[in-house]
Amino acid sequence: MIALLIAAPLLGAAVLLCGGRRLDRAGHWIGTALAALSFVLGAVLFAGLLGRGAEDRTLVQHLYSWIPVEGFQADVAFRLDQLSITFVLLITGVGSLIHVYSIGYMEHDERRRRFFGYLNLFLAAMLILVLADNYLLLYLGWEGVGLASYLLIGFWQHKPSAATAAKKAFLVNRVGDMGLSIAIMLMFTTFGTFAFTPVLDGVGKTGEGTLTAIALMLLLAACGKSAQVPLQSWLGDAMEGPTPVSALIHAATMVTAGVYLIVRSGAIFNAAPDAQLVVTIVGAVTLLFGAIVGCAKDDIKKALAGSTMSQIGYMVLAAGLGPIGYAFAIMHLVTHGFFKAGLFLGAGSVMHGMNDEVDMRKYGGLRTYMPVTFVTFGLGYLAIIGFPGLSGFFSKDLIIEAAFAKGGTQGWILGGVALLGAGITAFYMTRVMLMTFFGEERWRNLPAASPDQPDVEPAADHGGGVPHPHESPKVMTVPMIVLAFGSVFAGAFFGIGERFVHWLEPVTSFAHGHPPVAAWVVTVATVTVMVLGVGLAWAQYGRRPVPAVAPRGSLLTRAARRDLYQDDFNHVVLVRGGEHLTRSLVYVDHTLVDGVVNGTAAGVGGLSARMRRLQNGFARSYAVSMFGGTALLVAATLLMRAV
Amino acid sequence: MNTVAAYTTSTGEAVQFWILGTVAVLGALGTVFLKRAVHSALSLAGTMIVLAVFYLANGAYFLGIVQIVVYTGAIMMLFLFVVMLVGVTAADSLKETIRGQRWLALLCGLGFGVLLIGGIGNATLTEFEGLAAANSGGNIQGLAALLFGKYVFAFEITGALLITAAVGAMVLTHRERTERAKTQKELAEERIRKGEYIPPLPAPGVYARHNAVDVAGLLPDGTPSELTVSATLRERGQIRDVSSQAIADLRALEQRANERLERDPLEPPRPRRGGSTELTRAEEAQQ
Amino acid sequence: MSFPLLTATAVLPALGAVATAAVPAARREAAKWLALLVSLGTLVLAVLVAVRFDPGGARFQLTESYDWIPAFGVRYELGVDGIGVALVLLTAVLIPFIVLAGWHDADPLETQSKRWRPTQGFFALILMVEAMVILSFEATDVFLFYIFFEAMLIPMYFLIGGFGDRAHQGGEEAAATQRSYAAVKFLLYNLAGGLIMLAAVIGLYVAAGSFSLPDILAARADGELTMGTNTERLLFLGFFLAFAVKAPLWPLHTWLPNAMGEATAPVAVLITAVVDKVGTFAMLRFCLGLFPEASKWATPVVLVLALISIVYGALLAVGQRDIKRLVAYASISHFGFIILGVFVMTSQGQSGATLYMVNHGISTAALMLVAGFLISRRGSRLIADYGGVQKVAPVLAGTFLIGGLATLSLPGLAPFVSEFLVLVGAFARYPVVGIIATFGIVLAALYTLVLYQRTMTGPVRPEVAKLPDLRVRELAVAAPLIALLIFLGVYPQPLTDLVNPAVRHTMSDVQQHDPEPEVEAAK
Amino acid sequence: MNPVNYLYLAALLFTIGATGVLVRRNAIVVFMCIELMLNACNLSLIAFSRMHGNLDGQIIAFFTMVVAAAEVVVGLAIIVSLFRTRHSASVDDARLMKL
Repeated sequence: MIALLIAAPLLGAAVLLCGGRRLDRAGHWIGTALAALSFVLGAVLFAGLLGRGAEDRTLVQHLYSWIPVEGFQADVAFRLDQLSITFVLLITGVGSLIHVYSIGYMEHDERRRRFFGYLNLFLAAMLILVLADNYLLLYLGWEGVGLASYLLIGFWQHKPSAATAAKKAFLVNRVGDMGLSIAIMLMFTTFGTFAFTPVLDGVGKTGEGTLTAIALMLLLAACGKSAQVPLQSWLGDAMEGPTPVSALIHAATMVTAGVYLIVRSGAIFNAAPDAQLVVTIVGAVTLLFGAIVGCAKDDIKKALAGSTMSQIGYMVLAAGLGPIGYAFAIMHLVTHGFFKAGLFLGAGSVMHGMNDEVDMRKYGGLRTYMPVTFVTFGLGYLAIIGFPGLSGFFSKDLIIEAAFAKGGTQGWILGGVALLGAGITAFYMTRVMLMTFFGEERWRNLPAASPDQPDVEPAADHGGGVPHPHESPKVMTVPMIVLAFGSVFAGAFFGIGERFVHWLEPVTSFAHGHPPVAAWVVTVATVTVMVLGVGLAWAQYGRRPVPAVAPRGSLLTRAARRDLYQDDFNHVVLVRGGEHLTRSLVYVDHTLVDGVVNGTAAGVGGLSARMRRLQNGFARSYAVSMFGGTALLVAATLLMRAV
Repeated sequence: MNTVAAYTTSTGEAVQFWILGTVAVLGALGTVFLKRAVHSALSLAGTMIVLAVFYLANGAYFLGIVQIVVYTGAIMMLFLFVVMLVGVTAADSLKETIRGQRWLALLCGLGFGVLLIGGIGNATLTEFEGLAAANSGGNIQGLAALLFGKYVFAFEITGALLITAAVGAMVLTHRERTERAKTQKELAEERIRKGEYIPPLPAPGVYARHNAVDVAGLLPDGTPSELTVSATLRERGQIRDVSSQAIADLRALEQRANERLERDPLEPPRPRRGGSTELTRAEEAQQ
Repeated sequence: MSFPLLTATAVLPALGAVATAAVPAARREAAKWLALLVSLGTLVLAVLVAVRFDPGGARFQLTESYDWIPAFGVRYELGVDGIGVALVLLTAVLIPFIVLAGWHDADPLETQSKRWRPTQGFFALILMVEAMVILSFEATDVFLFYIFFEAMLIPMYFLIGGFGDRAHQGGEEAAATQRSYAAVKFLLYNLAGGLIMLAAVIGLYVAAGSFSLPDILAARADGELTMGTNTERLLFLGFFLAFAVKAPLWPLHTWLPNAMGEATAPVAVLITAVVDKVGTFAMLRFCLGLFPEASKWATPVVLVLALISIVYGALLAVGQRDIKRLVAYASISHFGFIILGVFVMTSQGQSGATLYMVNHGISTAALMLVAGFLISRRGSRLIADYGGVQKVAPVLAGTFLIGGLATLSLPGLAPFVSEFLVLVGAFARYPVVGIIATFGIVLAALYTLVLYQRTMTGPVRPEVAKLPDLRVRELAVAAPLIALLIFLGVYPQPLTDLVNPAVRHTMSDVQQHDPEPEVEAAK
Repeated sequence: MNPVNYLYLAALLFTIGATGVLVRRNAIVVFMCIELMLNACNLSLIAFSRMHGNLDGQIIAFFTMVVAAAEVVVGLAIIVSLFRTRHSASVDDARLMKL
C-alpha cells in the first residue's frame, strides 16, 4: 500500500520521460491523474491511521534488503506514522493542485510532457524522503528531490541563467548532503545501524559529544535543503524555474524537508542541547535575513522566495526549541505550505497575465483586471502576515510563544527576533500586495522587459510588448481557490484545541512551553507589531506613488537587493578561488607531475647520447678501454688474493 | 745442456739473461717507437732472436729453433713483404690524433706492467724443478709424445686452422674480376673517348748520376710534372723533387760554357736560359 | 576433469580475435558481426560461470590446474572467487557494448582504398584484450597472472596508437603525433611497472617457493610460510607499484588522460573500465593476500595517496577543457575511491571497492560512450565547442545526463551504493579519511554539472544546430547500460551476495576485523 | 739467478707490446706489437714449463706459434686489402663503426 503510494508517481515519471513524443498530447493528464491517485491513496492510509489507537499508528513496511554487506544492513523499508502521513497529505495534496495548475500554466510549452514527468519524479522522491524508515533511504529521497529540483529549475535550459541557477542549487545542496552522509556514517560507527528506531532509541547509550556531532551534521543537511544561512543562496536563483515549480518545490514541500529531518531526528537533538542552540540561532538569523531580503526585491518571485526563507527560519527556530516546538514547526510548515503555495500560484497567475513580467514596479492596479487572483492572493497575504483568525496567525503565534518559552535571555532574544520578523513579514508582504494590485497602472507606458535585470527577461514562448492583463483560465484559478481555503481555515482547524499537537505527540513528544509572560500578551504584541509593519508599508508604498525604476535606496536596501552580498562573497571566495586553484593544478599536473615523467625520459635519452660520443669508432681507443679493463681485472684479482 | 736444463741456473745464464734481456727490451721499445715500419720490423726480429736464445736456455730446444725458423724466418719476412708493398718509406708521423689517447695508453701500460710485475712478485715460487726429468728422453721426443698423444686432437684442429687461414688469406687478397680484362685496343679507345692524355704519358726525366725513375720530368717552363712518375711511387709520395737541382745544374753548365767561350757574364740570362735549357736537354739526350 | 569453463571464457574471444583478423578485407561488415557474436558468446559463458559459482562454497572454484613449466613450478592454474566472477562478468558485459559503440570507428576514410584491413584488426584487438583481461582475472598462479597482465599491453598499445580519435583539432598530423606519444607513454609507463613486478614475482618464488596463490595462502594460514619483514615489504612494493601504475594512483596517473584523450571513445572505455580494473583487482587479491603484514605497514601512505587522487583528480577534472580528458581525470578520482576502499581493511570498504570496480566500469562506459557519440557528431572534443545540445538532441542529452549523474554517484544509481560503502568503510576505521573523501562527492557534482551545463544547456550554437539525435545502434548501447545502472542502484544484492564471502576471506587473510560500533544498538 | 726473472721480462715485453698497440697507427706496426705480446706470453709459458718440470707449457707455446702464424697470414691479408681500398695502412682510417 505504502509502496503503491510511491510507485504511482514513479510510474508516471518513467512513462512520461521514456514515453517519447506520442505521449505529448495526453502526458499532462497522465501525470496529474497519477499524482491525484497517490493523494487518494494517502487519504485512505490516513483514514486507516485514524482508525487506530494513538500509540500504534506506526506502520513499517519492509520491502527488501537494499545493501546487505558484512555488518552493514540497509533495507528498503517504509515507515508510516503521524508525522510522515502529514507530509504525505501535504505533498500529494498541494502537488496534485499544482499539477492541475500547471496544465494551464505550461500550456504553450512544447516540452510540457517532460515537465510533468519531472513533477512526478519529484513527488516520488519526496514521498520516499518522508516515508523512509532509515536514514540511507531518506538520503535517497533527499538527493532525488535535489535532482528533481535541478531538472525543474533548469527546465528552460535555453536560458543560461536558468541552467546556472539549477547547477548552483544542486551544488549547494550537495554541500548539505555531505553533512547528511557524514551524519549517517557517524550513526553507523556509533550504533552500527541507521534505521530510525534503533538509532533514536539508542541515543541514551552514547556520549553527548557524538550526538552533537551527528546533530550538527544533520543541521548542515537541513540548511542545504531548506535554504538556511549559510547555504541559503540558491533559493533566490531557483526562481528561474517555472512558477508552479517555485510553488511546489521551493515553497510548499521540498524546502521544508530540512525541518522534517530535524523533527524526525528530534531524539538526537534533545540529547544535544548545544546543537539545539545552534539550530535556533540558524533559524533566527535566516528568519531576519530572508525577511530583509524580501523587503528589497522588486522581482515578485524573489520577494516571495525571501519570505519563504524567513518562514522556514521560523520553522527551524521552532524545531530548535525541542519538544515545545516540534509540533508547532510542523504546523507552521503545513499552513505555510498552503498560503505560500497560494501566493506563488497567484504570482504565477499575475505573470501569466503580464507576459511573464516579474518586476513589481511594472505592475500596479491589477486588482480590477484579475479579481480571482487578487482575492486568493489577498487571503494568502492575510494568512502569512498572521492576520488574526487566519492560519498563519495561529501557527506563527504559537512559535513566537514557544520562542519566549525557551526561557532565560535566550528566550527573550529569540522571542524578540521572532516578533521583529513578524513585523518585517507584514511590511514586505504589504509592499508586494500594494505594488502589485493597488496604485496606478504603471505597466501601461512601459516596455515589457527591463534591461537592468537580465535574469527576469520574458520566457521565449511569450511575446513582449505592452501587456494586456487578463484573468487566468479556470484550470489555474481553481487550485488557487482551494489553496486559499486552506490558508484561511487550516490554522484554526489545527490550532484550536491543539488538535494537531495531540496528533503528532506520539512521534514528536510534545511538551507545553511556559512563556515568561502570559500567552495573550505575546499574541497582542504580535498583532500590534504586524499592524505596525502594515502601516509602515502603507506609508511608503500606499500613499506615495511607486517609482517605476528602482531608486538607489539606502545602504541596507542595496545590500538586501544583492542578497546581503552573500552571492558576491561566494563568487569571490569560492568560484574565483576554485577557478584559480584548478587552473594552477592543471598547470602543476602538466609541468610538475608529468614533467617529472617526461624529464626522466629526456634524461635517459641525453645520457645515451653522451655515451654514444664515447664510441668514436677508433679501434685504438676501444683497445685502450679494453686494456684498462684488463688492468682493473688484474688489480681486482690481486686485491682478492691479498684480502 | 743438462746444466742449462737444471733447476739451478748458472751464473753464465744469469749474465746471458741480463745482457740479452736488455737487448730484447731495447728491441721491443724500438718496435714501438721507431718511425719507419721497416726499422720496427727489424728491431722486432732482433727481439725474437733473443727470445729464441732464451727458449734454448730454458730447455725448449725445439721451440727455440722453431722460433728462429718460423717467426724470425717466415713471419717477419711476411711482414717485410707487406711493408714493402705498402711502402718502405711510408713513415706514419707519431703525432697523436685522438685526444688523450697517448696518455691513456701510457698510463694503462704503466699500471698494467706494475700490476703484472707486482703480481708475479708476490706469486714468486722460490724453488722449482728443472726440465731434466722431462727432457730425459730428449726434448723433441717428449714434445712429440705429448703432441701426438695428449694433444693430438688440438693438433689436428690447428691443421684445419692453418688451412682455413691460407684459404682466407687468398680470398681476402684475391681481387675478383667481374669482367674480362680489357685489351690494349679497348684501353686505347677508352682513352680517346675520355679525351685526356691522348698521347702516351711523358717519360720521366733522366739524369746520368742516379736512378731517375722517381724524378719528375720537367715541363717546358721548368716545373716538374708528376704525371711522369709511376703511380705507385706517386702513391707513396716518393717523387724526388729535382727541379731546383736541375736549374742549379744548368747554371753550372752555363758557367762552364761561358768560361770556355769567354763571354761576359753580365748578360741578362733571361732570353738564353730557355734556349740553354733546350740545349742541355739535347745534350742529355745524346748522352 | 569437468569442462574447463574458465579456459573457455578466454579461449573463445581469443579464437574470435584470430577469426576476425582473418576476415578478408572486402567483408568488413562480416568482421564486425563476427566480433559482436563472439563477445556475446563470451558473455553467455561468463554468465554460466556466475551461475556455476556457489557463493557459499570454497574460496576458489571452477579451478583448473596443469603443469606448464615444471622447472620453475609454473602452473596453468585458474580459479575464481566472488570478486573474480564479478569482474569477469563486468568485462564480458562491457565488451559487446564497446564493439557496438566502435562500429564505425575503424571504417576507412573516403580517401582510403578498398584494401583496408585495420577494421578487422580493431575488433580483433579488442577481443584479444578481452581474452587477456579475463584470464588475468581468473589466473591464480602469480606468474601466469603476470604474463597476461603484461601481454594485454601489446594490443592496447596498437588500439591507442593505431586507431586514434578522428575528432581532433590540430588536424590529422597533430593527431597522429599526439596519438603515438600517448601510446608510447602508456606502454613505457606500464612496462616499467611490470618490470618491477617481474622482479618481485621472482622474489616471491624465492621467498615462498611457489607461484600458486592458493598454496601460498594455505602455507601462510598454516604458519608454514613466514617471510622476513623487509623481504615482504620489498615484494609488496614491487607488486604494488605495478598495480598503482595500472590503477592509476596519483602521482603515477599522467598516462591515463593522454591515452583516454587520444584513443577513440570505445578504446578509452576499454582502458579505464576494463584494463585498469586489473590493477585494483590485483591489489585486492595479490597485495593483500600475499603480503598482509606489508599491506598493513603501507596502509597510511596508500591512504594518503588515494585521498590525493580523489581530490586532485576531481579538481583537475573541473579544470579540463577536453571532454574525454575530463572523464579521464574523473576516473582517476574514482580509482582513488577504489584503492581507498581496498586499503581501509574493513569489509564494507572492500565490498564497496569491488562493487565500485563494477559500477564505475558501467557508469564510465555509459558516460564515455555517449560522449563519444556526441564527439563523433560534432568532430570536436572541446567543451567550448558545444552548447544547447539538449535542445536539438534531447535523448542524447538525457543519456549523457544520466551517465553524469552516475558519475557523481547519485543515490538510486549503482555507483552510489559502492561509493557510500567505501566511505562508510573508511570512516569506520579512519574518520578523518572518510570526511576528506566525502569532499570528493561535492567536487564530482561540480565537474559533472559544469560539463553538462556547458555542453547541453544554454542557447543552441550554430555548429550543433544540425546534430542528429541518437541512432538505434547508439541507443542499443546506451539504454542497456543505463538500465543496468538503475537496476544495480536499487537492487545490488546479486552482486553483494557474490562478493561478501570473498571479502570475508580477504579480511581473514589480513587478519583484520571490522571496528565494533560504539553501542550495540537495540535491534 | 732465479728463472722468475724470465717472467718479469715477459711481463715487461708484454706491456711494451700492448702500449705499442695502443700508440701506433700503422696497422703493420700494430701487428708487430701484437706479435711481440704473443712472444712475451710464449716466453712466460716456457719459463713455467721449466719451473713445473713438464712440457705442457712448451706444447701450449707451440700452439700459440701456430695460431699466431695463421693470425698473421689473415691479418696481413686484411691489411693489404685495406690498403688497396683506402690507400693507407692507418688503423684510424678504418672507422666505419662510428655512426
